[in-house]
Order: sequence, then structure tokens, then C-alpha cells
Amino acid sequence: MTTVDTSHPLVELKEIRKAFGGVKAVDGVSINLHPGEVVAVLGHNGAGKSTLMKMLAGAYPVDSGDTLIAGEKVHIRTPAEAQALGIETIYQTLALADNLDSVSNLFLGREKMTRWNTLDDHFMEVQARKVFQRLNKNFTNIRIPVRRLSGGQRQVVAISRALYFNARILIMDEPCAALGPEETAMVGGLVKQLKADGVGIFLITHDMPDVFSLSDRVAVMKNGRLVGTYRTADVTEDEVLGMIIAGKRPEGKEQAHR
Amino acid sequence: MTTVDTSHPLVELKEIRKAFGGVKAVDGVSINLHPGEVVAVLGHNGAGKSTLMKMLAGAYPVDSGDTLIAGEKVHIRTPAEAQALGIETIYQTLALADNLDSVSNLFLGREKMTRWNTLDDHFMEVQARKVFQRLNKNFTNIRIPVRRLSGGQRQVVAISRALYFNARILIMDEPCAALGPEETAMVGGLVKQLKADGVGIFLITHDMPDVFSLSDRVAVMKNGRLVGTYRTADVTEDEVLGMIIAGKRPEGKEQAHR
Amino acid sequence: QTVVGVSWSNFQEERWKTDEAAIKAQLEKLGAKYISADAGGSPEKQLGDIEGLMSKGAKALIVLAMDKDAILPAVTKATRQKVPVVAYDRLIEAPGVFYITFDNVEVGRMEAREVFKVKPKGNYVIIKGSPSDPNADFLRAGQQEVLDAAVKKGDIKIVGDEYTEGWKPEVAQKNMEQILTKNANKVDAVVAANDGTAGGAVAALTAKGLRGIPVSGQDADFAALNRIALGTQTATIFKDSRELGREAASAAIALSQGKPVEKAAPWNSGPKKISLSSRLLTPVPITRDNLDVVVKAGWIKKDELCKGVPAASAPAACK
Amino acid sequence: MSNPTPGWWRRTGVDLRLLLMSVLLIAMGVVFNVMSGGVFLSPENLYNVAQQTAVVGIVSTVMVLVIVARHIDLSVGSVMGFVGVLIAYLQYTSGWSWPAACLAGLAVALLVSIYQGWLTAMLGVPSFVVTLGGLMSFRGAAFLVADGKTQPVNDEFFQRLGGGYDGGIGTTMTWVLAAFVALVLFARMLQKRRARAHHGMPNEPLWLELLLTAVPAAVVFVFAAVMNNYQIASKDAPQGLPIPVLIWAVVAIVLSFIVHRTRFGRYVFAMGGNPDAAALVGIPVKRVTLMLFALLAVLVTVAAIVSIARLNAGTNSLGTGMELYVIAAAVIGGTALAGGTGSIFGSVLGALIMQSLDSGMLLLDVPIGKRMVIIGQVLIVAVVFDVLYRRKFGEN
Amino acid sequence: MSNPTPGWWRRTGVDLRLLLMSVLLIAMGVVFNVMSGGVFLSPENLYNVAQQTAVVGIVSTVMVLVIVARHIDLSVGSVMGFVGVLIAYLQYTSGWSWPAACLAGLAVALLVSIYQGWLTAMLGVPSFVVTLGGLMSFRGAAFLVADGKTQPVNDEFFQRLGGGYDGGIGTTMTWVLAAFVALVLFARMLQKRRARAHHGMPNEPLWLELLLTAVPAAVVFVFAAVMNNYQIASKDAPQGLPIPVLIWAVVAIVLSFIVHRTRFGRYVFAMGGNPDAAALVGIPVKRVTLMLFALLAVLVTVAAIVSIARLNAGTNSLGTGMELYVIAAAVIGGTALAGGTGSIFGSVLGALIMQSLDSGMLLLDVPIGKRMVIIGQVLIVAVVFDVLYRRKFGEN
Ligand SMILES: Nc1ncnc2c1ncn2[C@@H]1O[C@H](COP(=O)(O)OP(=O)(O)OP(=O)(O)O)[C@@H](O)[C@H]1O
Ligand SMILES: Nc1ncnc2c1ncn2[C@@H]1O[C@H](COP(=O)(O)OP(=O)(O)OP(=O)(O)O)[C@@H](O)[C@H]1O
Ligand SMILES: O[C@@H]1[C@@H](O)[C@H](O)OC[C@H]1O
Ligand SMILES: [Mg+2]
Ligand SMILES: [Mg+2]
Repeated sequence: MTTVDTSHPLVELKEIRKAFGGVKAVDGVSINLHPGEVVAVLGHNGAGKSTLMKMLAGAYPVDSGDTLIAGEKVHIRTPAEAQALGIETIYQTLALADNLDSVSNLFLGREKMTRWNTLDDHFMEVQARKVFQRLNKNFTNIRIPVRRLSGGQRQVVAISRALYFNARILIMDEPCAALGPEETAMVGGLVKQLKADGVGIFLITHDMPDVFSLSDRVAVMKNGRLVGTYRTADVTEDEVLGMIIAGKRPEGKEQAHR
Repeated sequence: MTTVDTSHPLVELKEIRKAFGGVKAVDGVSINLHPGEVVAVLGHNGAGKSTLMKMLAGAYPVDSGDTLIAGEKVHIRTPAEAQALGIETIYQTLALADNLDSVSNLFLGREKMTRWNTLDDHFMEVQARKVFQRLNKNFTNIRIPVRRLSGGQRQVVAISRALYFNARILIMDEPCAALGPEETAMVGGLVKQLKADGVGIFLITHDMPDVFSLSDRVAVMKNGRLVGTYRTADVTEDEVLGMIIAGKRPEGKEQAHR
Repeated sequence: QTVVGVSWSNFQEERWKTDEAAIKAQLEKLGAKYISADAGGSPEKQLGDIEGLMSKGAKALIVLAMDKDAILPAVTKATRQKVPVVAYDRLIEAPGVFYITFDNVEVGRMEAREVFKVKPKGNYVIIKGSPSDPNADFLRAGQQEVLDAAVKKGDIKIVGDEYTEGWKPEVAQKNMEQILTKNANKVDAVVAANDGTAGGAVAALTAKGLRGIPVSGQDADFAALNRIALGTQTATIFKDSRELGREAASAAIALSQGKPVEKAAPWNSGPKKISLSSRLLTPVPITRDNLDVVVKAGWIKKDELCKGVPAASAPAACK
Repeated sequence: MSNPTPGWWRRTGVDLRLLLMSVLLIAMGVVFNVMSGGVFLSPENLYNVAQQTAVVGIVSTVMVLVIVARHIDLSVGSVMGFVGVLIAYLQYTSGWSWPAACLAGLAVALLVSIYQGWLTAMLGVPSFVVTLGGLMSFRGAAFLVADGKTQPVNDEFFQRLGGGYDGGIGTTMTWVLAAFVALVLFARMLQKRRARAHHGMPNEPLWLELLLTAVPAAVVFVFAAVMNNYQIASKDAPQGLPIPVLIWAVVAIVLSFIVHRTRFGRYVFAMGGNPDAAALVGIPVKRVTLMLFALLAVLVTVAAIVSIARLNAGTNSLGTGMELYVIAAAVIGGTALAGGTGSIFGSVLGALIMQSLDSGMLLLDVPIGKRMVIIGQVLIVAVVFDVLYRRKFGEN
Repeated sequence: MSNPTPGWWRRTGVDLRLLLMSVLLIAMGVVFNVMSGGVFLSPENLYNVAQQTAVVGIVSTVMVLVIVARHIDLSVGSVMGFVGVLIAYLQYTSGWSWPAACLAGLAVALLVSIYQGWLTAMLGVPSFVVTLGGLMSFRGAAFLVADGKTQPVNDEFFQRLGGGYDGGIGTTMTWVLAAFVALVLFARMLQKRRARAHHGMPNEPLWLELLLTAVPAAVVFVFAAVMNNYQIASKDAPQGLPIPVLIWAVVAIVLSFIVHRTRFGRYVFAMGGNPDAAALVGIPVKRVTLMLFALLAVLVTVAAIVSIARLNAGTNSLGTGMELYVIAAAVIGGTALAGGTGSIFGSVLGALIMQSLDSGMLLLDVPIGKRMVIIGQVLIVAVVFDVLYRRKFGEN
């Protein structure tokens, strides 16, 4: 779908910093992402994973540091700007407007308009139906407020948002935290398919099996700092846990930036 | 700690039902729990797990069905009544008052009073410090609003609430969902210790390794109904997944009610 | 330099601006200093205001009371501190108070009388003042005195009698509309509590094309005088605030110096029958025929009075 | 079914709650009519009530949006008073033409709204506080403009904007308008069917949709007929639709359109449903908030113009306490103070219910104290009904 | 450090925000004093300001709790008017003794609060709506009680409750009270140190705690001295503390105690912080809400008594618009409308700031229009300060 440019990393984050009041939530983190690659971002609670990703997504401004997309320096100040760069995000908190229906939520912020510049609801409904089908065959009540949907259906809507708009870069912040095993497997399949399409994916998760079955590299954070970045194939689960818990780099293993 | 009465199950839930508007969230579920036993409650998203447990915890009234605690029929109408019966709950949503500090939250609803019937803050602070230490050595800023704590610290407070008051029956609704691996391990250790003390535990989780390492029995729900209850040792992971996803009982295996 | 404190009830009605100017000017002439406060319609606040004025060193007080009973604590405090009090425009019935007014009951009588002159028979509508302003009831009482006999005789039928929340003209308008509808527009005269409410009533009448129905008010608001010139209102009661203000200021100064007030007379027809030293000025009913009075008095300029009045139908004062 | 709202109604797109409210309004009308010996439902009284409601109704429509977006504006009454006196002052004392004065009033209202909107949207000061301050400040400002003096407005054309003697649009225009509205209703219905068919979506049976369109069309015609039936004794033709009511109707239709068919409307609802999510999906929350306050300013100015035109004067007390009635109308109409839900048409019904109650009791000579007691309790009853309705149909 | 509030202040238990507000209040006093040629800080004026603030101040203290619990009460002004007129009516027209009349008034206030509290707590109707209805209804009821007629109250003892000529407690009592308060402050400090030591918790250095206790004690003495310095010309002894201020002080202290030392207070804050959590941990949310409304009723009755005693009359306009000032005082004092945060002492400062501003401007002859404009803007400025302060110190 997307043209894959391999001369530059898709995303380069350089020395990114962010503090809240006195808390250094993200403290000089550098990390990159290539097309068709899944980087798992790991770390203890409060390590700064979500904050780092929210900066890339335009939800928070960075305090300092550079962001490069496909080799070009960018300043992402709002979520809309991130979207314009092809960055889509599935937030840990889902970010749905509970009072609107699934269709409206799917297109929220990027509504399809008719030629008289009014909302093209019919078009959007038809499209939405197709997208939701990909993840869940039984999801038909797409015209009731999402507040009334089950946790899994809500997550389907959130994931569909990120899929529909042909992301180049996808941020998934614990997308399966609330999902049952079936839906989790579905999301795993999706990740693999997007990878094949050349999308770059940051995947935040606490689930080790997911890390090893889906990611190409792991990046571990602790207390706002990056412990290290390794090829997933090079490290063992214990070594990853060691990094998360003790911030200890595995001995004799080389870091990998691609 | 607690005297263990083995002649009756600790908890017997019989034909419990609950509907919201038109949705049958829990539909004729019977399940029981013995002292020193861990029953894992499993099911897809929206299966009705939290709703079932909330009824036992007094957060929702039951529509119909009987609840027996240690062989005696009870009507649990409020969380306070459940607590009086020795039922403690760690809610999926944590249930903390964000503007109060950790000490106040620990004792919320069950404050220690001085002899003049005023809050005994000093006593509570000293006690709280001890309890929190059990789960996390580095947790010292217990006098700031919990809103400012990290996700993991908040979970520690929620879990401590359930521990401090010597539960006979403990309900844990996805207690590790937001926890990092270290804290998750800690909670696992706790579960084992409580088991040894004779506490009965309902554990809701989506995590299969946890199910197999911690639980004595599994109870699987689908669409509000109980699929079946088995000894964990009798079933395989695939059989459990089959029950969750397809509602299919494993062939030739016997259900276990104790 | 004597400091005189003036406590206003509220400034919503436009006339008080004129009163204030008159008091100020007279005090200046007498070499005294003017300080003031405005209670914004709240009796509670007015107590505080008077306390404030005394802290500021007022040696005499002029008080336009929001509520004649609720003002008493402040007046008591003042008299005990030997600060003389002039009850301005509205009665304050406490020993030692000097009362200077255009009697509100009398104003009510005049409002009714002017309309009664034109329409001695027929369906009357009474638009009362604010239900939370006791003066509304004094006015109403005066009106009743005039109309009572005719009502008893059956010549006059009161077909509508409504309070007006907060003296708000738009409320008077709505009430008038409903009264008209209720009576199938068979209304022959309107007695309104003041010019603001009269304005609302006139707007309601005009909207129904009911012209020539007598309407009266009080205060000689510029807008009302203009309506009289235009012929949409019949009468207003002109309480020459400048005279009132001037006399009140002089009285305050005299009292503060322990001197008697000129032309003062004893008066004891208040509800409690307390005898007060007083000065009652005569309000002047203004109709189309004597509009020149307000112009000659310098109350309003001719061009303001006659704004938009077609020459053909202009009253004498506009010619 | 997972959707507990009575299925049939939902499919037809009819809001059962509003339907019940309409029934209530009609019932109230009938009761008052009987008690007042046929006066309440007379064309004249209906004409009055419609006019009396317009000012509150105009501001209520947009208050719905403000509340939906989780804000509130307590300053509408004071700002309306301020702008109203200003417009009257510019005409009467400064001698400006009425269009110039109105534009100046609008400009000032916009400044006020930008100031308050900026504090709310940019600084994050709760709108309750900002507009509570505004309620006090602008009441003072209303006094300062003309030093408390009543400012008559005499321009005859301008006065028609407030209804009054020449303030109806006449029978012909009224019929034309009614026909036009009916036409639009049917055209929209057909266009919707065509679009659904085109996208392969199922349609309801034609007879049902025809019926559902015919009912509102009929209501429009009945209303037109009533307005065309009221004739002032001294005039030779009936009034037709009063201009303030026309303005109110246009405002309500435009706002309904904004809610249902534009991005801005959808964003306002999204912000009310989940402000954080709205920001995260890229909605320019601050800009939308500012635009909302600006829209409010426009309609407050319109209301101010109608008010002073109706009263033929700008007085410094104009609009005192109006915020309460405006908010109450929105709330009776089903707007939830927690944000995220509300309906423009509901606010129209809410305003009509309150005003009918007031005017009806006036006809029955219910004294002022009792009137206030009853109106306050009706507001509560309406919301209790709303709460129970939502609970019953599992909305929460 | 993870706690961004300036560390030193936090350790000492001093609320920096309130300290800054106190400084603001003092600064305002000094400026007004200079501009008014020494009148503002004269004992007489301070005595007046303290008295004038008492009624709003009394109701504000409990409004803080209501807002903290995520509710609001817009009906306090109307209910106060209603109860006030009723108490006056029972004394004047029905000839009851004042204690009997006050008890009857209290009973009625409690009924009102149970009604409104029941709708809010049991039915879940938002308190904004319930009390908006109450605002309208009870204003009407205030009129109905005595048919709009002002009811004088003449009992001399009763009148003293409102301050006034004989409404001070005299110099001796004032000194005794001040000494008593100072004593309690020090005793409490020592007791706290002993308790901490007993539980093995560290204490701040004694000199620091002594200093921190000495400052409020000194303030109390200065205030007592000022009140003892004001003598009405015709009396032979100074006034001492006015009774309304004494009542306000007692109310504020009792409510502070409730907030910090009782279950009820803690539950109110927990409900404001997270209503769902409060219910889940077993807090009887409905009961606490009802109790809160009942407490409000008690203090509204107290305020009504002080008001009519001060006015020597109950008028049906009593308390009109008071809800705005009460809420504003709470908000200026740092109570967040979103619930969960607020301080009783803050409301005392908030009420004083508003009243000082008003009285100060009165002394400077600022005309009413401008005064209203300024007061409204000060409210906004106070909250902007609050918002920026919280943002700066990472509260959000
Ligand atoms: N809006 C905020 N205001 C203040 N502090 C914040 C804010 N957001 C995050 N923090 C703090 O920043 C740190 C990093 O938080 P972040 O949410 O990025 O952690 P995380 O790695 O995503 O943790 P988790 O696994 O729990 O999702 C934490 O200490 C948190 O308390
Ligand atoms: N308060 C409520 N009002 C209406 N419906 C509810 C409510 N709570 C739960 N439900 C519905 O009841 C069903 C069961 O929900 P429940 O929370 O018990 O599921 P769960 O098994 O805990 O799911 P999860 O794994 O997502 O936590 C769902 O369909 C849900 O939408
Ligand atoms: O002059 C009137 C005054 O007497 C009344 O009390 O308040 C309204 C005024 O118009
Ligand atoms: Mg996170
Ligand atoms: Mg659950």
C-alpha cells in the first residue's frame, strides 16, 4: 500500500525529554523504527513508555530532542499533525467519544464530507461496516453509542481507527490489555499483516509471549531512560526481564539500531 | 489467621442472575469456593465475570439466585455488608479516591478512630507504612494524593486494602493488568501465601500462565452463562481456550465442584 | 467640612441619577462633601452601606430605603451616634428621622387619578411594582383609594392586577399581554407603578394596535415623557427630584448643625403613627397638556422630549 | 438485543423522549384551555406565547451546545442586557442607524465571548467561574453604558424585529414558508432513501417514512394556520408568523443542521462525550470551544435585538435572571448537565413548556408566589422524568 | 522529587496557596487604607466588614463541602429568604417566642434539604437542577409566607444575634476567648508532637512549630484588640467581638474539625475524589449526601437568623442572589468546582476578599456599575491564579 523508503529509518527519535512538574517522565531517549518493523517498547509501570509515544503522536509537546520522520526533521505539535505524517495511535485509554456511535468514532476528526461540505454519513457507515468486519464478524450494532459496547468491541473500534487511515507508522499502547484470547490472536494476526505491508509499529506491552512472537526488536525503558535496544532474536526472556526490573543490560549482547 | 471451617464451602453462588436493561450480564451461574482455594474465573470480554464478582462484593444487587457464605444464606446489599462477611475485593478499576493520600485510601470506609471518635491519623499512618512495605520497599511517599502515584503504586494501594483487613474471601479482578513483571511476580507470591493462610480467592484474569501457576480450579463464563468448572490440573491450555472462545466443554473431562 | 452620606437603594430606575446630581450640587454649594453607596436592591447590603458611610465620617445621612422596616437597625445606630437621618423619598418611621418625600401613597393616588379623569368607567388593569419592594404596595394602596368608590359602584372593573418581578419592563409587557388576551382586549385603562413598567404595558398595547388607552406611571423618565409627547402614554408623576434633592441636602446640613429645617412640619400618618418632622413636596402629574412644566423646570431638553414627534400631532410643549 | 431503547421507535429515528414531551406540552395546552374557558388555545394566545418564548428560546438552542460540550454560560442574561442597552443607546443617544448599531453590538458581544472563551479554552478556567464573573461584571456594564437610563428605540422597521403591531410576516408569506418547509422535509426524506439505496443499505417501508414525514409537515401547517388566524382588531389582515418566532425557527433549524450535518457539531458532541479522546483524535478542541462561544455571542446579540425591538426600549435590567430560564429550558429539553447529550428541538419544547406554564397560570390568575413555586417544581419533575426514562431504558 | 509542591512549605503543613491569599487580603487592606486616608483599616471599618461578611461566610463554609462532594446548591439564597421570612413571620404575626420560631424555621429548612437531598442522593437527579428548581420555587415560597409583607422582629435579645448596637460580646469576653483560642492552638500542637513521638514518627524542630503556632495565635489577638478598640459614640464601653462574627468563627472551626477529624468529612472528600470508588469501598454515599444537605440546612437557618436579626426584619427579598456570592467565596478560596478539593479556611478568606473589595470601593466612592464590573473580574482573576498555581506545581 504505502511506498516503502528504505534509505532512512521511518522514525528517528533523538534525545527526547519530557518532565511533568518535577518528574522526568522521559529523559533523553533515542530510538528508531524502520518500515515493516515491529519494535516492542517495554518497561515497568511509570517507566515513560506511554509518555514517549504520546509525544510522537502529538498528544504532548516534547521538552527537547529531535523527531525525524523518513529522514526529515519534524515538529509534531498536535495529534492532527501526527496523523498528517501517517502516524496512527491506539491509546492505552482507547480515546473514544462514549456518546457517539462506532461509525462516528471511526472517522472522528477525519470525517468524510459530501460535496456540500456536510457529513457524508452513508458513505462512512458503509466503510465502517467493512473495516469492523475484518476484526470481528459479529459486530453489527455499529449505530449505538460506544458506551454501550463491551470492552472488546470498544477495542475493535479503537484498533479500526488506526487501520482505516493507512498508517505508515502505528503506535499500539497495550492494545490487548483488556482483550480476551480470541481477540488477542486476531490483533496478533493484524500486526503481522501490517508488517508485511511495510508499516512500522511501536508495540507497548507487558506480555512476554507477545513480545517474542511479534517484535523484531525490543527497547526497554526504566525510570524515563532507555536501558537498551536489542534484536528480539538475540535476547532471552530472562535477559529482557532483567532489563525491565533491574535495568541491567545483558552481558556480551550487542545493541541493535535496525 | 482465620479459623478454617471445612464442612461447608466458603462461598456458594447458586443460579445467580443479573440483567442491565435488556442485557443478561449474568445468567444463572452457580459456582463455589473453598478455604485455601484459588478459583480462576475466565471468559471473553463482556462474559459477565466482573458483574458476577461485583454482586458477591455487594456493589450490585442480585436479580435472583442465592448466596451462601460458610453454609449460611446471606443477602449482600452493600459493599459494607460484604466486608463485614470478610469479603474483600480488588476492583478492575482500582476504586481509589484520587484526591486522598495512600493512608486514607487504605483505611477508606473503615477508619481507625480515637477514643473521642475522631480519626486516628497517626495510628493509620504507622500501620499503612508496614502494609505497603510488604509489596514494595521503595514506596515511601504515602502522604501525597494517589492521583500523583504511578500505575504500579496505585495498584499496590488497592491490593493492600484487601490484605490489611484479613479477608476470608478475596476477589481479585485482573489485579495484574497494569502491572510490570516484577510487581506481577510479587502478587503471585502473595496469592500463594494467602492460600496457605486459608483464604479463598476468586481470581479473574486473561493471562494463561497465571491461571496454570496459581489456580486450583478454573470456571469459564461465556455470554453470562457458566460453561463449566474444572480442576486446573485436569485441563490443558487449549481446552481452556476452547471453552472461552467457543464455549466448548472438553470431552471426557469431569467438572469439579471442589 | 461636613460630610454627608447618601445611601441609595438601587440605581435601576433612571430618576435616581437626577436626584444624585441635585444633592451633590446643593451640598457643594453649602460647602459640604458628598459620599454615597448603592445597595443594588438589597436591604442587607444597605445596612452595610450605611455603616460604611459612617466609618467614612458622615455627619448626616440621606437614606433612600429599600425596605422601610429592614432599614431600622442602621437608622437606630445612626441616631445613637448622633448622626441625623433624612428619610429620602420613602418613609422611614423611627423617632428622630426627618422625612422628606413625595409621598408614595399620594403618588399612587395621582397615578390613578390621572387615568380616572380620562376614563371614569371601564376595565382597569393595574401593573404593580416588584413583589419584593414594599413601595409597590404603598403605590397600590394609593391607587385603590382613588378607584375604590367607582369599583364598588361597578363603574370600574379591575380585570388584571399583577406584580412585576424586579420592576422589569419586559415582565410587565408579558403580563400585560396575558391580561389583554384573557379579557379579549377589552381593557380601557392601565395604571402602572412606574414609567419602566408603563413602558412595558405600552409596548404590549401598541403591539395589539390598541391606541388611545390611558396609561400612567411615575418618575418622569425621559423615555416616558417622550411617550407622552408621542401620545402613547397619558401621564407620569413628576417628582422633581432636583427639588427633592436640593431640599434634602439643605435639611441634612441644617440637622448636622443642630439647626431647625426650614418649612418643616410635623407629620404622623405613618402606619405606626410615630410623629416625625417632615417636609412633603408636591408631586406634579404631567400630561400632554402641561409637558412644558418639565421643560421649563430644566428637567429635560425640548429636543429630547420631542424626539420623533411628528409636527402635526405635536403637543404644545414641542411647538 | 443489546439495545434496550424500544426497538421500533429507534428504527424509525423518532426520539421517544421528545415525543413524550410534545404530548405533555399538548396535554398542558388542553388542560389550560379548559380551565381558561377556551382562551389558552385561541390563536391570539398562542401567538402571544410563541412570541414571549422566542428570546429565551433563541439563546437556549445554543446553550444546549454549550452544555453538551461540558461548559455552561451563566453570563448570557447580563451580556444580553449589556449588548441590548448598547444597541439602543447607539441608536437613541448617539443617533446611529439600526444596522450600524446592531453590528457594533455584535462586535462587542464577540469581544466578550472571545475574552470568556479564551479564559475557558486556553487557560482552562472552568466556564462556570468565568461566566459567574461575567454575570456580575456585565450587569454592571449594562448600567454603565447609558448611566442606567432607559433608551427608547423608535425605528419602525427595527421594531418589527420584535414582533408587535407590524411584526408579522403576513398570511401569504406564512403559507409559502410552511409549504417550503414541508417540501424540504419530503425532499430530504427522499434524498436519504436514495442515498441509502445507493450505498446498498436497507430502507424502511415507504409508507412508514411518508407518514413520519407527514406528521411534522402537518404540525407546520397547523401552526401556520393558527398564526394566520390571529388578526388584530384594528388591522385588515391577519398577522401571520411573528418575526421573532421566524427568527427563532431559523436559528433552531440552522443549529439542528450544525449538530447533525457539520464537523463543528459532531466535534462539540465528541468533546462533551470525552474531552481527552477528542483532543487525542486530533479535534482542535480549543478552536471549537472558541467558535462555540462566538456562536453564543451571535445568538445573544440576536436575542438582545429581538428583546429591545419587542420592548421598544433598552433598559439596564434587561435579561436579569434570564440565564436561569435559558438553562432550565435546555435541561427540561433533555440536555444533560454532565455533557455529551442534548437536542436543539428539545430546547424548543423546554422553552415552550416553561413559558406556556407561566402564561397559562397568568391567564388563570395564579398569584406570583405560587407561579414561581410551580415553575421551579416543574423543572425538577421534568428532569426526574428524564432520569427515570434513561434508567428504564438502560442508558446508564 | 516526585512531589512538586515546594517541599519546605508542605513539610510544615502550611498551605502556600492560602498563605498567598492572606497576603493578598492584607495587601488589599493596606492599599485601600492609604487611598481612603486611613479609614479602611480603622477599627470601626474592620468591625463593619467582619460583620457584613458573616452571613455569606457562614453559608460559604458548608458550600465548600457541598462543592467538594461534586454537588452544588443554587437554592441557598432562596431557602434562606424563605426560612428567614418564616421565622420573622412566626414571631411578628403569629406571636411566637424567638426560640420556638427559630426551631420551626430549622425544621422547615431540614424538610427542604431532605427533599432536595433525596432527589439528588436517591434518585440521582443532578443537584444543579434540583436546586435550580429550588432557587425559583423557594423564592416564590418566601413571598407566599407573609404575602410579600416585611415582617419586623423586635425582640431585643434576638436582635443581638445580628450584631448591631448591643450585639458585641464586650471586651472582657473577647480577651478571654482570644486567650482560649491561643491556648487550644498550643495544646493541639503539643498533643500532636506527643502522638507522633508515641508512634515513632519524626517531629519538626520545636522552635519551628512554636513559631507556626504563634503566628495564628497572634492574628487572633490582633483581631481581638481591633474589635475591642471600636466604641460606639453613645456607649460607655467598646463593642468587642460582634456576635455574628463569633457565630461565623465557631461554624468555621466546627466545619474544619469535621473535615479533618471525622469520618463524615473524609467521606465527603472521598466522594468528591471518586464517587464510584467511594461507593465500592463501602461508604454510605447516599446517607452522607443526605447528611451534607442537612448540615447545609442547619447553617442556612443560622444565616437566616443572623440576617433577620441584623435587619430587624424578614423581607421576601432576603438572600436574593446570595448563592452567587456564596459560591464565589468558596471558589475564590480554592474550592474546585470539579469536586474533591476545597478548604473551609479558604472560604473565609474568599468571603473576606470579596467583601473588603466591595467595602473598600464604597469608601473610595467607586460607583455601583464599576464596582460590579470589578468584583466579577476579581473572581475570575482569583481562579486564574488558582489554575496557574496548580499547573505550576504539577497538580494536574
Ligand atoms: N499528565 C501527567 N502529569 C503528571 N505526571 C505524569 C503525566 N503522565 C505521566 N506522568 C508521570 O510520568 C511517568 C511516566 O508515565 P507513563 O504513563 O509514560 O508510564 P508508562 O511507562 O506508560 O507506564 P504504564 O506501564 O503504567 O502504562 C510516571 O511517573 C507518571 O506518573
Ligand atoms: N453498569 C452496567 N450497565 C449496563 N451494562 C453493563 C454494566 N456493567 C456491565 N454491563 C454489561 O454486562 C456485560 C458483562 O460485563 P462484565 O463487566 O461483567 O464483563 P467481564 O466479563 O468482566 O468483561 P472484561 O473481561 O472486559 O472485564 C457486558 O455486556 C456489559 O456491557
Ligand atoms: O420611583 C419609584 C420608587 O418609588 C419605587 O420605590 O421604585 C421604583 C421607582 O420607579
Ligand atoms: Mg502506559
Ligand atoms: Mg471485567
